[in-house]
Amino acid sequence: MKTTLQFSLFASCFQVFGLTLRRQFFSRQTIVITVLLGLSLAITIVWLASDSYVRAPMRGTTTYYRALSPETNAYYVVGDRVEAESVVCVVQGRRGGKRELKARVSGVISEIIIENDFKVSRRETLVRIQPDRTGLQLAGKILQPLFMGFLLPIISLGYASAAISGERTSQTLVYLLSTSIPRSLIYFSIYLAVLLLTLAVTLSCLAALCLIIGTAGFDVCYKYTPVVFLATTCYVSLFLLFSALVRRATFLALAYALMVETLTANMPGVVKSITVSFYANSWLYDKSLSLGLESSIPAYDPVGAVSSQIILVLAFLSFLLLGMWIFSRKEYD
Amino acid sequence: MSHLFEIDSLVHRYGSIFALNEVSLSVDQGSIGLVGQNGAGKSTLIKILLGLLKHTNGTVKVFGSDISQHSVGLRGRIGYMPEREGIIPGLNGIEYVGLSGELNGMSRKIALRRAHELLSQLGLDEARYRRLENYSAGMIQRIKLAATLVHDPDLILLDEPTSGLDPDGRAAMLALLKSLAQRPGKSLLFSTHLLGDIEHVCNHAIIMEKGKIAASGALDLMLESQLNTFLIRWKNKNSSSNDVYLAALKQSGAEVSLSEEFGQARVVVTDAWSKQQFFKLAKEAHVTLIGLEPEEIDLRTVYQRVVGYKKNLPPVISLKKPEVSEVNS
Amino acid sequence: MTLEPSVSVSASPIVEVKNVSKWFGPLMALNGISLDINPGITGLVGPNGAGKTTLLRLLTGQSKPSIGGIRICENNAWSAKAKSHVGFCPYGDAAWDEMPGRKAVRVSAGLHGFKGDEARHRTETVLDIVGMADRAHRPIRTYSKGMRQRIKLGQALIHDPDLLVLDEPLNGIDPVGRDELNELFIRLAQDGKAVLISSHILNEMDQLADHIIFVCRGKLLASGSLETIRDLLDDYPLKVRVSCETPRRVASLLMELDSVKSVRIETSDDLFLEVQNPNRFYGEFAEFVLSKNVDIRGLKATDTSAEPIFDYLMERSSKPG
Amino acid sequence: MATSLAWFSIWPIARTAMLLVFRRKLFWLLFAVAMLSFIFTFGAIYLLATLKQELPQMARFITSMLKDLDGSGTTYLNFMKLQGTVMMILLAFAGSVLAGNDHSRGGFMFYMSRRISLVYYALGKLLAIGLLVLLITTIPALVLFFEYGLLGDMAEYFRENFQIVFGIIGYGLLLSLSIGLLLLALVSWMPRPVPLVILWGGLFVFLPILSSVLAETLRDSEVNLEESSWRLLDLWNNLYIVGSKFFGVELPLFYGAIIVIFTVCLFSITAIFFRLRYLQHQS
Repeated sequence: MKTTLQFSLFASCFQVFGLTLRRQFFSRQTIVITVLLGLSLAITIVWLASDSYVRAPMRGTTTYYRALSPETNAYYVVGDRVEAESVVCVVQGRRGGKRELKARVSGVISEIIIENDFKVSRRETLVRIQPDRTGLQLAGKILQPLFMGFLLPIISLGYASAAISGERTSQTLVYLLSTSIPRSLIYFSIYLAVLLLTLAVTLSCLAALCLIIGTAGFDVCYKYTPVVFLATTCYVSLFLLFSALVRRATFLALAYALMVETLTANMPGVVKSITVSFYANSWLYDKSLSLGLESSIPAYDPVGAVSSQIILVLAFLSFLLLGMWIFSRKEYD
Repeated sequence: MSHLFEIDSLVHRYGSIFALNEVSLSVDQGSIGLVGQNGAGKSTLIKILLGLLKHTNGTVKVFGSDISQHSVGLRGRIGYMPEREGIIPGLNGIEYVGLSGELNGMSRKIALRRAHELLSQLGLDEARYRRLENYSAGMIQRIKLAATLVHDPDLILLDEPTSGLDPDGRAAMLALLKSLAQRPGKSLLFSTHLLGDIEHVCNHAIIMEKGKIAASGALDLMLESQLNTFLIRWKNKNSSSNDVYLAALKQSGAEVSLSEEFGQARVVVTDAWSKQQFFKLAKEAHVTLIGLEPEEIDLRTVYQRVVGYKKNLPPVISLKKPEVSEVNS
Repeated sequence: MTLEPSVSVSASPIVEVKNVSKWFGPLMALNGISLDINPGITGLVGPNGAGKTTLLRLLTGQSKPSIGGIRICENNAWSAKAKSHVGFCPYGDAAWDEMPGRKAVRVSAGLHGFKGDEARHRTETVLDIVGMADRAHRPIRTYSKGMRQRIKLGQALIHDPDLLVLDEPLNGIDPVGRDELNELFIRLAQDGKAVLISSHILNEMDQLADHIIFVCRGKLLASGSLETIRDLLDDYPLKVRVSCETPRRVASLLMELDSVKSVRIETSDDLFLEVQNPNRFYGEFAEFVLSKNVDIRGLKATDTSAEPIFDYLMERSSKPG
Repeated sequence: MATSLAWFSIWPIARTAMLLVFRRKLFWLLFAVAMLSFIFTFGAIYLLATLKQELPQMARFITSMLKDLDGSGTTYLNFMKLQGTVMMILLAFAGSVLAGNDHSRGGFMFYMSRRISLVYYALGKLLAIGLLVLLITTIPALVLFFEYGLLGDMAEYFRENFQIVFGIIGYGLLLSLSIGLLLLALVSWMPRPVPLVILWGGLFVFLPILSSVLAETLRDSEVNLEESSWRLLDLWNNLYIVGSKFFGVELPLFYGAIIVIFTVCLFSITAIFFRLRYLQHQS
């Protein structure tokens, strides 16, 4: 009789998983995403390494002497801490006019270039300050606008929205559909592959951004990781659903990720509750109360942490199941 | 009138591969067939004639003027039907052909009117408002031909116009090309690897092989048949009578070579043979003869001889290799 | 080394299509098609837009029939189980371009559930069958159309299917490649597989296929071997061209043969006959030539290929009633 | 020999390109979202005008509150800037349709084998993108301007602020030219939609953040944020600075912005030219 096929469903699903992972990883999206990740790391490094300077504003010969630091009542010395907008030094012009020069950022004085009673010319650097980089600043300045607002949705849509609609446009989906694996399992294997790839990229990017500022970043990274994990899971299952439904899934996903999120995020009423980022931000807001980060999380009357987690999980499951159901019904030409 | 096009020691290289290698050719008006395997350099030659490709060296003149200087102006007088699809999905038939006219300098009104005429001539009446992505392969070829003809070009370049067509589409396309070839003062270059099509349409053939011109000449010159060689075909009840018939033929002095297909053979006989002999021997061997025809050489055999593909090749007939072939001299 | 022959001795045909119709919105793509497909080469022939591709998509479970049912080895074509019996070669040359050919076939083996050395063994076997064993290391995007077609065929054969569905496998392939692929198809059919080849290049088809299905405008015109179809169309006139020196005399003599319906003198030395039953005609013609001692220079039946039959069926199907 | 000029072909190419974009359902969905803020502003102006009639004293209070709806140049400038961010996604989609799908089924060869050269092909596509940009930014702004005038005290408002019209048109043309060239260059190099979308999105979200971070930290203590030359990295902001000049509003870094925009356009033109020449030889 017919040779019995050593047909194992698990092996074939694993092959779909491997094939999707390989096709999505070796693709143009990866190149563009690595470029964006490189750029965001560069920004963070620049932000980290940049010192703040205090320079003399006026022309001509001016005498210069350092102001007294409020605590020790003595002149500032290298290593003193300085608060933002506090007076660091006073410059006296020829005609006796005094100008108080403030520090832009809080931090530690790393170098005093001009000593007391020296003549200074215009725009000469007087004091160099090493700004302190707290987790708070990192979250507010880099993580929130750049990572949560842009990189996370873009990386998820880059991989998830192309997973099925990309195969359709390159007409290679038929190779998957003509195998003897139930379609819903094909969809599930594709989802796992895309989720693994997206999580790997987003979490490693988060870790890199946080750890770059040293130990202060650990706490922020620890706080952000579960939120990013669940938000990515939700984004990927939503965008994969788009990919199974529509041929031009990428544009729909981008329209959702950027337009809807930006437009509805600061809209009153129930409208904003349709965006994944709203729940992610509410959860973050809740977590950040203890961290003192709340000022930097843009969430407008946020929902509680627990309820936002539940909603995110429910959303992810319903998108996934809906996707599996549609993929097993739809006829792809 | 100057030649249709003159090519002098044309070379074109993609990196180290020689797409065209020292091609020299001058051809007058008329319908020209360009035959060769996939990758023999046909498409490259056509793109150079269109001025889309800067050839490595050599000079190419079309309608008497150098292509590298006047490529845009010359393209106004040439119609090109590309091999790859060359359609714009999203447009419907009329808009596609109308746009082709406008891009060749016609005003919108005239282009659209001409487009309507052409579509009805090519039997695409009911499809004129349908989107191009819903066209079948045959309709795509016809709409591309319409877009090629809309500005009434003096020279039409056709790259594999019959590929992907069903028999009706192919027959209709060949009939169309035949009528186009007869238009006074207009010429046509028909490039294909389907050898049969050339015989229907063209009066001049160029055979290309690995970037070189293997043979070029008037079609009827190439196709004169050889005397007293016949192709016979028969049906029989059992295979034993098959061998009996063949043995009988050989005994009576015919030189027989079996062809691959079952029940077919190529027989070269002496002049003394009368045709009845075939029937007499067949009757004795209880075989019914269903086909007896003098062997006309078709282009396929010429092609295979020149390009040397088929394993058991009859002796190569000497074709005059054109250093500078004055074809219609 | 060929794949071990898996001759499935099943009395019922591999594919049973029962009264299948398919609509796309208002457009009726298939209209009440019923047919069976048995081991051996079956040609699916019809003009572009006749519904061939729709039928193939139904057979390979890519889409569901609007009414009627298709069973492949006793299970519904749409189900995953049926697909384990079907190997599909889609139209066009879309493939996993970045992958080398061997890897693509190896992945297809994995997709059909084979693991480790079982998969490797099958991959090598199939690459041998399609003659790509030594050329399968470069990425597919560098392959010619013929090589792409062979890799696709290998991917379809990997799970040793009973039914092999090929959608216009010879489209755009030069004559040499065409002949080699034909020999391959015949070998596969001899292995006991059912090979369904859709094409519109008719003359290749009728030398290749021992069973032909004619489809036009969504309807099944005729199905059977070329000869059975010919006998089916008994009133279909066979056209024969006879060339001889004295056409007028020969014409009048030929009229006496009762199997000859009409004679037309075409050119100075060509006669064009319309003949009733072909077998009877050839016997009578041989007798005629010998008895009347006529010098015949040529005898050629002008419609041995399926093309004219196809035109005839097309125009017969468009006649009302 | 006939001249090799083909100016006649630019309009048909542009018309066909826009036709192809308008035929896509997704375009109208994105267009509707893009028009959302226009509708809100339109309604706000209408409400404000009716309020001025019924409760004049309330109106003074509200206009002081709603500074950016006072009918001056900045109203329209800010409106067009806000439209820009929403237009960005629409343009990514339109760009991939009107230039990208020419490469999918041999459309590019269709154009090139006609009596035109790739310069006219590029100009036609550029005109199409430019008109789309005008459709989303300039025309709505003009509608708002005339609405503001008609509903308010017509004669005096128009006479006084008529140069705003030139401002709107100037800023619109600047936007369509520079964004058009940039988009065309990007699409011809990256016709596949997914990477295009990510890159284009990155350009409009990434660069602003990059430039604001750099500006904020690397600037001298006296120079406030908007004057630091690092802000020039944000292309969108440069267009805003140069555009506001049309409205007679002086913003810092004006000359820097002009230079940056000029180099971006130059770079795009060369990128388009080399890519199209490569495609012409390649296909």
